[in-house]
Amino acid sequence: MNGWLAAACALVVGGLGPSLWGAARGTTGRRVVAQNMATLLLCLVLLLLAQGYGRPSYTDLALVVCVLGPAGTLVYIRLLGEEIEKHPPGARLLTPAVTIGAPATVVPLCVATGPGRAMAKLLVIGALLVAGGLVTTRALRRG
Amino acid sequence: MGDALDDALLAAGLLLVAAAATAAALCRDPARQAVLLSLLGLGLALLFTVLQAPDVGLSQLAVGSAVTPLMLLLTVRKVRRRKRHE
Amino acid sequence: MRGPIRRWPLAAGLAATAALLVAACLRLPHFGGDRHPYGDRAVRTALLQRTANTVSSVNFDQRALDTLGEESILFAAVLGTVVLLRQTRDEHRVAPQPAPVPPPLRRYGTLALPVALLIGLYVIAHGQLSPGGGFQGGVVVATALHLLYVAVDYRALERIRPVGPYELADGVGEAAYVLLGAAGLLAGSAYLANTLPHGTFNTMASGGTVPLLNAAVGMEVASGVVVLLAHFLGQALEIVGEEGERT
Amino acid sequence: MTVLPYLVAVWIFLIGVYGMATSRNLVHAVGCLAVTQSSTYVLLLAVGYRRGATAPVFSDIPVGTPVVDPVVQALALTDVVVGATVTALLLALVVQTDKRHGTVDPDELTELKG
Repeated sequence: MNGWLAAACALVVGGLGPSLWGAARGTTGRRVVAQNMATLLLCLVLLLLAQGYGRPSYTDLALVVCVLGPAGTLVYIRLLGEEIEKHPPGARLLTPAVTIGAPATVVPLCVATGPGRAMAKLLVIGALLVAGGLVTTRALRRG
Repeated sequence: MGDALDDALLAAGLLLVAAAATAAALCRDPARQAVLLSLLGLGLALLFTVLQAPDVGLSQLAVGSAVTPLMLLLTVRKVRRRKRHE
Repeated sequence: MRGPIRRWPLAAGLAATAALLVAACLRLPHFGGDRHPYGDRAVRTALLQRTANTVSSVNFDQRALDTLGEESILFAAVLGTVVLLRQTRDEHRVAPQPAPVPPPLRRYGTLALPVALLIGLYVIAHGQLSPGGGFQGGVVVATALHLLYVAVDYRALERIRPVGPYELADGVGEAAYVLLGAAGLLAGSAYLANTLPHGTFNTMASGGTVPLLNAAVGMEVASGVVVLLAHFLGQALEIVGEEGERT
Repeated sequence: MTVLPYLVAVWIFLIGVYGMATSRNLVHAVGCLAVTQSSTYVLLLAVGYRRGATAPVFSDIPVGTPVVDPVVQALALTDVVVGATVTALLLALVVQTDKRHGTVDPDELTELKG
């Protein structure tokens, strides 16, 4: 039984699925919040999959998501700002997802990999994820 | 046991992509459709990773997460701007 | 044809296509099967050429000519978009109003830009080793530059993005690919043949021409996407018709 | 599980075509074309999958490990890039159509011609 893959599977079913549901209905603001949540969760899932498959090279995908995901959300905020401002979305789940979810995934992975280049990469991804998540959440609240 | 988990991940990825594609095709407002298309892109990237194709997943992520939505939304804005003037 | 009249032919067409496709699916080799004759040969060749990333080896070595075709499609698409979105005589440019950006977002944008740029270059440079390559990295580089638009300001983006040099770089990337192919001919082998020494397996200097072609593609894709987005941005934010539409 | 991936590809193709055919906005139609195109990625990669194998990238696994088919992955990679550029070109055409005719509704455009 591969715990990493099981965790990834649980995050897909319990996290990405509901995010898609959120992105498919409601106001534009809520949809963008769901998109932001999905990029965060996908990044965590990709990290877990890289560990679960025993393929450190797969972490490059997470590295790309953790910068391009927030960039995508910022695109929506910049170009749909007026629509989002009309009905400011609640983004209550985002902050805990970022501040708890990211460390809760990255720290066990760091322990499993041990010190070295791979761990440095993981920490960079974690830092970028938290920074990007916090900034986009704040920008979404302001609309 | 590992096999069952692989199957579960594959099935989850496939169903997520199918659902995202359906939602994106049926959403009539282009701006909201752009949000769903980026969700479809994320789902595809997950599916490609599970299908052991990280190269393809990476290009899907690169293209789908910011560049395509930006082009779609800029087109929407251009069209709306002209509409508003009429 | 409109409304319900159009629905019936569409439903019939979709149902027929669905039936054919499903019938075809049932006859396809089963999902997850063990017979991949082409794949096995491609892997063997890639290892002979000492390229760790087999997909890059297929794209830039074994089937490099196909990639030249793809490159040309990309080049042509960028060219077509530039022509379609150019500013016509009855249009003029109006500088867009600066958008209010909160300082933390501005700081994030200026800090994330170099990081994203580095990630893009890393993805291009490691194309022969780990997942990635010129296409993926090139798009990441282009997206990184546009962080300036989404997180700082459009005018900040314009400052680092004079479109002319990027158009030139797009052409140079395409030309570099073609010329690297000709190097194969000069070396007395076929066009786009991998004539360089193959290097040591699983190091940066491996794969012969693969990293060079990757760099050429990365340059073309990055500048091509920048040019594409520059024209879309210009149309959506700056260019107004004679009726004087406003932002 | 032996045919599910292929059926998902078929479904994505059909729903994309349905969206395009019933679209009332050309920008939406271009989005639906992107959906339709993603069915080809799923189909290609499903054909190349090998159960229990891993990615054909030997930077972090020993040579000789069973790997999935790299040829279809190279094809799908090309497909993704071409798909994005086609989207860009079509969107540019939509902007032009809007300038020339003042509408992006395919039905209204047909009426203009006829």
